[in-house]
This record gives sequence, structure tokens and C-alpha cells, in this order.
Amino acid sequence: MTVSDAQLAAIYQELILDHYRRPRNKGALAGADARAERRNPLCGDEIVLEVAFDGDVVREARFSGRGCSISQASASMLTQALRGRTRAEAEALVRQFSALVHGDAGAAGDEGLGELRALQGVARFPARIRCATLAWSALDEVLRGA
Amino acid sequence: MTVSDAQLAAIYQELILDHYRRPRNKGALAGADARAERRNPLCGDEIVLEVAFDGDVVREARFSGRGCSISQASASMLTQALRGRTRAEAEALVRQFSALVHGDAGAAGDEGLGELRALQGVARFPARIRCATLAWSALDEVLRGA
Amino acid sequence: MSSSASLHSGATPALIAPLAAPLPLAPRDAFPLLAADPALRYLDSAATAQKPRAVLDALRHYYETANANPHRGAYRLSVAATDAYHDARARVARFVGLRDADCLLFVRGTTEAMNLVAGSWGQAHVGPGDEVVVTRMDHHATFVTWQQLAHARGAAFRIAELTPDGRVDLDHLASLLGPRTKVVAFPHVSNALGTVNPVREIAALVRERSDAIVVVDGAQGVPHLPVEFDRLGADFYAFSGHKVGGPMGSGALLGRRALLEAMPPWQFGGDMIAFVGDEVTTWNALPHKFEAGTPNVGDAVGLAAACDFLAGLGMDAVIAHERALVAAAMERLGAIEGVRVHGPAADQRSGVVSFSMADVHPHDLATILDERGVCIRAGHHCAQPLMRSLGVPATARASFWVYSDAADVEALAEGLESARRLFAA
Amino acid sequence: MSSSASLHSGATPALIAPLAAPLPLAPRDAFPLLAADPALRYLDSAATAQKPRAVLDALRHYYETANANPHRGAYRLSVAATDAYHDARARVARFVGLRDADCLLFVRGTTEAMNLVAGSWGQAHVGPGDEVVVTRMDHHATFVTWQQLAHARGAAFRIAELTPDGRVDLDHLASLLGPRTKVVAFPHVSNALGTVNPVREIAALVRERSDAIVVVDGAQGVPHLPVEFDRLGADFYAFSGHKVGGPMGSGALLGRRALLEAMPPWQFGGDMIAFVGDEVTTWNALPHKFEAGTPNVGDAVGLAAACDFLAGLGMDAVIAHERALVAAAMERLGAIEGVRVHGPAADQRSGVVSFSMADVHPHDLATILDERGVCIRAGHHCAQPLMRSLGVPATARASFWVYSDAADVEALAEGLESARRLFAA
Ligand SMILES: Cc1ncc(COP(=O)(O)O)c(C=O)c1O
Ligand SMILES: Cc1ncc(COP(=O)(O)O)c(C=O)c1O
Repeated sequence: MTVSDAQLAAIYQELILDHYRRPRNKGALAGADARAERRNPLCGDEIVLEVAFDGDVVREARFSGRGCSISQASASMLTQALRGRTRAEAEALVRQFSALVHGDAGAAGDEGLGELRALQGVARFPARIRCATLAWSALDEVLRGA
Repeated sequence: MTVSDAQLAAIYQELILDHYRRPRNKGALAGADARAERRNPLCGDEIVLEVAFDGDVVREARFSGRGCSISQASASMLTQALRGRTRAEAEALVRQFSALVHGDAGAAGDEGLGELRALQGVARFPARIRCATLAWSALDEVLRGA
Repeated sequence: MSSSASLHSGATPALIAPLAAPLPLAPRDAFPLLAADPALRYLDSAATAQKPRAVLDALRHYYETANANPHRGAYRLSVAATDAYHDARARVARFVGLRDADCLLFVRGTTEAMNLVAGSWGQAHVGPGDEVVVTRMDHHATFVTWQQLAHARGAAFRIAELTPDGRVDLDHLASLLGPRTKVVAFPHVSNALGTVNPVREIAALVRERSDAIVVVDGAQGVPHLPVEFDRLGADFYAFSGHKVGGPMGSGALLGRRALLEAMPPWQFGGDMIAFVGDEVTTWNALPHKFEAGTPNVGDAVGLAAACDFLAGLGMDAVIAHERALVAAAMERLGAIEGVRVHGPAADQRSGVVSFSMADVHPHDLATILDERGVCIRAGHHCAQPLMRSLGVPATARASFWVYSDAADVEALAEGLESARRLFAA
Repeated sequence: MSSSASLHSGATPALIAPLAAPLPLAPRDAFPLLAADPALRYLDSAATAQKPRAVLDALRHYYETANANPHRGAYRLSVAATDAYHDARARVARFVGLRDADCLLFVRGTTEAMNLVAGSWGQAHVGPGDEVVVTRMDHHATFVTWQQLAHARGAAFRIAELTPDGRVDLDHLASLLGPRTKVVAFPHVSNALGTVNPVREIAALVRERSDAIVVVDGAQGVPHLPVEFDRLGADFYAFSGHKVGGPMGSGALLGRRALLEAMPPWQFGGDMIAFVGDEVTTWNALPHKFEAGTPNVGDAVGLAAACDFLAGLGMDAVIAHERALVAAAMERLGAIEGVRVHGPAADQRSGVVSFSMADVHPHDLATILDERGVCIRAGHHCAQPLMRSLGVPATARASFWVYSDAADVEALAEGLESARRLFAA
């Protein structure tokens, strides 16, 4: 079962660690139109997602909370990917991201996911999928609740 | 495991069946000094034992209730064996009978037990010991309670 | 799966029922305890079933390859345990016709399931002046649990009586139902008589006349009959794994989602919480809300293997097999002097034959039969209220399952004849 | 019993503790799951223990030779099951130093045991204005159960805080005790920190200042330390079989006879009744009054085999072995940059090392270690209230048992060093 550090790097890519160390769009969002919280009862990790809309289009998204590298990087990338998307596009993104981390080959090849594809390695770690989807589950609530 | 009817007869001796078919001292005892009830929760069998004393000596003992051949025969023999005994003798009899049905060799050889020795076969049937001791447990209460 | 399983699984009831001398539906060899003692005539399957080798293998395989505390671990072994547990739930749910597997709660057995419903739903919804209805044939697990809940909540406790042949008297039941009725609980199948109750019909009757929940004690249903929870019309359905050939300590409560979601938790501890504050705690989603503490993964895996085993035989074939044996036994026993068989006709039963012999106590019968290797039950069968209405303190009961055969019936009858001779002498 | 068992069982703590590189106390070969995967480094024994072969054999042997519904059968197979169950109770009781074996109730595990005490004693004796005390280090099974009981009964819920090194602050605890204190519950050993609490001292403190019952969560006591209930001064003591190497679904609650006899039953059903009337029911004697339904004989037999296995090793040797490993791990881990070990000194613990690494989340540590075959736990360990006071959402935890050895410690340390490198890069 012993593996080299190189193999581990498949999930802990530099891009993920970078988002973990220097999260984008972290902190409260003044003037948010919607807000949702998620907590992973396994580890106590929390994510708060706040979104501001211009009509049907996401103007800005920010997150706060704490968690592991996967949940933090995922939230950080989410806030970047969201900006400028319509609600319908955002909903599609939620579905596509979920497919990606559950090992869907189509999603892994979808260039529209951009940087998010760095998280595809999570599919090999079933216990961590929930970490990757924590912020996305909050986004789902934001989109439904609106 | 199959056995002949002859072997079964070791527990279902004629003497036991006779007491079962024609129980001695069955029915209420007018003027009883003490009374105790026992119920076997496994099968719903019940025994009521009533005893009348002349000073320290048992004048008469009677029982009522319903149950299997072992519990009925045991109760019937008990009422016979008890008559004329002092409390101390009755207490010794309770202990000796318990030893008998738990397979004690000394008790099995004790002629003082008289007919009761017919019940020694019960020791081979652990599930039935409680049937044999139901009336004796009631007697124990009578002797303690007094 | 045993080889005879596939042979029999397609057999229709009509094909099997008329057989004069039924063979086992599943070979004795598939059951290590029976295989080790060919002379043993085990006729107490309604109390607990003997275990298929496949079940014991599955149990051991779990402990040897996947044992870990599920849900909480980030490492692969714990994921394997989590998957095994989840998969077991899905398979058991499928076997009993429940689509929404998260509405299957693993419990220790029927008794615990019934106490869960009474302790959670009952405590929350039954109050003074309300009415709780059970039947005269209920097992103590149901009878006493609801009797005590009714007393604790100041509600009235009502007992639906039986017809002379041991079925629930639907007219009497109907007369007990009304706007104050909060709970109606009854067995799918009576363990003491074998009577199969018309669950759908009773549920419809209850809906028509009250807003009560319908709680089915399925301890003797799942092992013997096809069960499809989603079509039964019941709100809750409970059963025990050990009677299905699964391990002791396994069992399930099935419930309707809306009810389960609205119910307060029953026990507290790990897995069932979401957030634990110093003052306030919130609960996890179904099924976890009702599964406090480390789950019993091993026994759940064993139960799933038992369900697979039975699915391989086909539950239509199982009940047909049991009825063929019951019919044979009723005929053979009815011809023995002094024997009276309790309960309804063979086609309205599972594989249970409860009987009395004049002048011979059931306990004596059990001992005499045991000396011949025939295991029957003698007692009140945890149904004292029923015994009172039969006017007996106890009955003798022979019960059949998939490994039972005509030789069992014959050994039983010969033992009873010997008892007759002994006591008549 | 394993062959090394007898070699080690006479070893005194002093003899083992100083070993620089502890060998397993019981060989990995005695544990089929570990034997099958020599590269596996299982460091999550505090969550659940791997099972000795002797336990799995005992379990299977029961099902293959003695399986029947106990207590109720007049035939020999049922007597064999009854005897097996009775014998299991006697052996487990002896192992935990309880002379009066009928005061040992078989339950599913610690969680159920705690819910039983709260549901029976607590419901009957705790009322408005009363006070219920737990500690900051309690597992949710204890914390939430008593929190909810207090809320349900209108009582105050108080939390004894900890010293900075993770022991119960006895002064603070003392300050919470008074005439209204009805219950004081605490763990024998903290699963999250490993802290061993001075049970006797705490019990004496409680007796001095209140009439409260003393309830000990022994889930992490029995697997790791000698326990002698009759001398602990506690009223109730609960533990889980699966953490002792026994099967899931087994466990026990020990209680003082006078309390158990006065308590109302908790669940209703078969075996726990004496007489069932249409309106009124009476209860069976101990232990049956608290064991409603068909007993889980198989898992009880397995638990007894686990106790025998541990008795063969000697519990003094077990705790000495664990402390040697903890001391080695604390030294080795403490030297890794950014690692902080929580809790007290090695000689005040069982085999638990809970730690954090700066800038690396425990969940990430667990994944990285798992890739090397090292299984640790990352999370709140069902102790959210404790995590809040440590100021972390979660910790990483390695826990040792009888099969752990120096190679486990080394693999853990190397994995952490690799994580350090990865995240520092
Ligand atoms: C200290 C402590 N208490 C209680 C429990 C709960 O035990 P179980 O989940 O076996 O009921 C555990 C383990 O999960 C524990 O470590
Ligand atoms: C009809 C019925 N209900 C309930 C039970 C109780 O099941 P358990 O003892 O497995 O909890 C039984 C069997 O004992 C039963 O036959």
C-alpha cells in the first residue's frame, strides 16, 4: 500500500495547495443577495457562501469558514468560476462539478470546468468527496432558495 | 438422538404419572396458616400452596393450580412428604430436594426423601428443573414468611 | 446460493402444494448446524432460524476484510466498512420492497423496533383520552410495548378480539376505531397460531375510520412471505434478522419518510447528531437520526446475505413449501387421539402448527419429543393474552422453514404417538 | 489464546515500559484482518478494534453448534443456547470485576447503555430544578444523552471543564456538585485525548457533596485497563464489545443491584415480563427485566471470547504496552515541525495520541497517511464540545492496541513528515 510522494501529488496538486494557502474571495460579502451555510458533521468544517446578483447574473461570490485543503480550494475556485454566470449556467456547473468529483469521465474532459478540473483526483478518495462538495452544496441552496 | 420409549420412562415413571393423574391433597385448604403462589413465566403454570401448622409441626398441606406432569407430581408428593414435619425438617427437605433435582448423588441415595426420589430423573432435563421446583419454591416462601 | 435453490425458485405454489412428502426447499447441507446433526428435527424456526452457511461466511468475511468504524473514517478500510453497511441497507430494503432505503433503520430486532416507534412517535403523539389498539394475538413485544405506552400517556388500551378459528375479528376491530384512535398495531403473521393477517385490508379499514398510524409487527412476515412494504399501506413495519436466517442482533424498522422525518430521535450519541452545542444539539438526516452509536455493520452484512439467500429461493416458493408441510402436519396430527390443532386452515397460515394434546401438558410433549431429537416449543409463545382466550396456559408449537421436510412431520407425529401411549398407559 | 500471550502476561509494566521499540503484545497473526494485509498500519483501535481469530471462531462455533432461542425452549438445543448466554455473562462479569453477574446487562454498546440509564433511572429520578453534570471531554453518547434528558426533565445541564493539559478539573467539578445534583457522568478514559480519569477519586468527591449517581462511560476503559467494577465506587459502568475485540452489536451495562431493581424497565417485550394481563403487566427478575426481546447470544459469546483473550494477555500488560507506544509516539511526533500533541503525559493516558499539525488539516493528514497504509482518525471524535475548548474543529488521532508496535509509530511519523514536505513545498 505504500506509495511515493509523487502519487499523492495527484490529489494534492500545486494548484489546490495554492488555493488552500491563498484562498481567493475569502471573507464577508457586503451587499450579498443570498447566503448559505454548510457544515461537515464528520470534521466540523464550515463554509459560508455569499452571492450578489446583477439581475440573473452572478456579480460576485465570496466564502468564509474553515476546513481542509480540499474544501477550501474547492470553495475558492467556486467563487472564481461563478462570477459572470447566469443562474442557469451556475446550476449546470453544480451538476457538472458533482459529476467530476464522482469520477465521471465526461466531466473530467470538459474544458468548461477550467481550473476546477484539478479536483478530479478527489474521485479516488470517497471519504473526501464531501469535502469537495461542501461549498457546492451551499451554492445549490443559494440557487434554489432564490 | 432417537431413543426408545423405555428410556423416556426413566423420567416419566409410573409413580410420577400416577401423581399427575390422581394428585394427592389437591384443592383449597380451609384454615390454612400460610399460603404462597408461584408462576412459571415460561409456560404459564401456576401453583398455590397452602399449609396449616400445629405449633411447629405441619398439620396439613394442600395445593392447587395447573401444570405439567412434573410440576403437578412434585407438588402432590410435597404435600404428602410435608405432613408431620417440623419447620426445621421442612427446610432441610427443601434443600435436599433441590440437590436431588440438580443431580446431587448424595440426595439421590437419601432414603429419607422417600417417593420424591422418583423425581431424580429431572436432573437430566435442565429445562424442566424449574417445573419440579415450582411448588418447593412456594414452600420456601411459606417457611421464610412464617 | 444452494444448488436446489435455483431448481425450486421458479416453482409456483400450485406445483408444490399438493406434494405428499415435501423435500426441503433448501438443502440441510446449506445449514452447518443441521448438516452436523442429521438426526436433529428442528421445528422451532418461528423462535429463531438456523443460519445458512452463506450468512456465516458473509459475517466472517466482513470481519476479516473490512472491519472498521464506518461513517467517521477518512481511510479506505473505514470507507469499505461504510460501503458494506450502506450496501447491506440497500439489499435488505430491496428484499422487503422499500424503495427509499434511508427509511430502513437497522435495529436489534422487532422488539427494539416496536419500542422505537412507541418511544418516539408514541411519546410525541399519544396523549390523555387517545386510544391505542392492538390485537388478542399480538406478541408481547407489541402488546406490552403499546400497553405501557398507553398507560404512560393516559390513553386507553383496546384489544381487538379473534374469530373462533384464530383470525382477527375485523368487525370487532372496526368497532374499536374512531377519531381518538392514534395507533393500530398488529402482527403480519401470528407467531403462536401462524395466522396470516390481511395487512392491506386492515390498513384500509384503519384509514377509513381514523387517523391512526398502522404499525405492523412483521417478525413472522419477512421470513415466510413475500413482503412489499411500499404497497402494504402500513406506516411502520418491523422485523428480526435472526428469524430470517440472519445473525442475532440484526433487524430493521421500515417507516414512511414523512413520519420518520417529523419524529424526534429516540436514542442519542454518535452518528445521529449534526451539531452538538453546550446547550442545543441538532440531528443528522435519515437513517442516521435513529441509529445512535457505532452501527452493527457485521450483523447487517449477515442480514443482507440472509435476504439474498431467501431471494434466491423465492418467497412465493417459501410460503408454498411451508403450507404444504402445514397441510401434511395438520392431517397427520389431527388423526392422533386427543390432539387439537389451534388456528385457521392451512392456506391462511405460515408454517406454524400450534396444538394441544388432551391430558398431556405441552412441556411434557416437548421433553418427550426432544428425546427423539425433535425440537418443538412449549409455552405461551410470548402471547399470554392469546393463551387466556384459547383457555390454555400454553400450547405446543411446531414451526417449519425452508430446510423442513416430510421427515420432520413424520418424526413429530411419531413422537406424539409415543407420548400418547406413555400417558395413556 | 495466542502463544505470545502467555509469554507476555506475566510481564510487569516496568519491564515493558522502557522498551525503545515495542513489539506487538499479541501477534498480528492472531488477527485475521491484520494477518491478511501485513502492510496495513491500523491506528484507529479506539474507534473499533480488530478481532482476534478466537473471537470469530467462538461466534461461528455458537451458530454452528448451539444456535436456538434461549430461555424459552424445553429442548436441549435451546438449553445449550441458554447455557452459552449465561456462561458468556458470567465470563464477561468476571473480566470486569463484577461479582453479581445478574447486574450485567447485555446491550448493543456504550451508547445504548447510556440511553438505558437516562431513559430508566433518569426519567424516573431527574426533575425540574435538578442538575445533571457531565464533563467537557465526554463523548456524544454521554454528553448528548444527558443534555437531552436534562432538557426533557427541566433540569440544568452543567459541564465540568478541563485543565490545560486535558484532565478533568476536579476543583471545577467539585464546585458544580450540590444537593440538587442527580447525575454525574464522565468517561473512564477520553477517546479523544486518551486521558485516564481517576474514577474512584471522582466517585468519592461526588458522594461527599451530593446524592448523585455516578455513571461511568467505560468505552475506552475496558479495552485498555484493568477494570474492577465492584471497587470503582461507580453506580453504572458502560462499555462496547466491538472496542474490546468482540463483535459489533455486543456490549454491557454494569449497575448496582439496588438501583437496577428499583428502576422501571426501559424496553418492553419477550423475556422481560413475568405476567402479561390485559391491563397490567409485571416484570421478570434481573438481568431479564432490562433485556427485552430475543437476546443476541452469538455476539455475547463472541464478547466473552474477547474478554478471555484479553485476560490471557493481562490488562496490566496491555496498558503498559500502550503507554510504551504512546511515549515513543509522543517523542517521535513532537520532533516533527509544526506538530502539537494534545492531552496529558504518557503515563496518564491509554494508547491514544491526538495531535494537530500547523497549516495542515487533520483530514488531509488522514488521506496522506492512508496512501501509505496508515489508518488514523481525523475529526471531532464525537466530542464536539471538547474540540471547541481545544480551539480546533478537529484533530488527528492515532490509537494503539495489543497488536500495535514500533513499526506503526514509525510509519505514522514518516507519513507526517511526508505531509509536512508536501504542504511546505
Ligand atoms: C468514550 C466513548 N464513549 C462512548 C462511545 C460510544 O460507543 P458505541 O459507539 O460503541 O456505542 C465511544 C466510541 O464510539 C467512546 O469512545
Ligand atoms: C410475532 C413476533 N413479534 C415479535 C417478536 C420479537 O422479536 P425479537 O425477539 O427478535 O425482538 C417475535 C419473536 O420473538 C415474534 O414472533
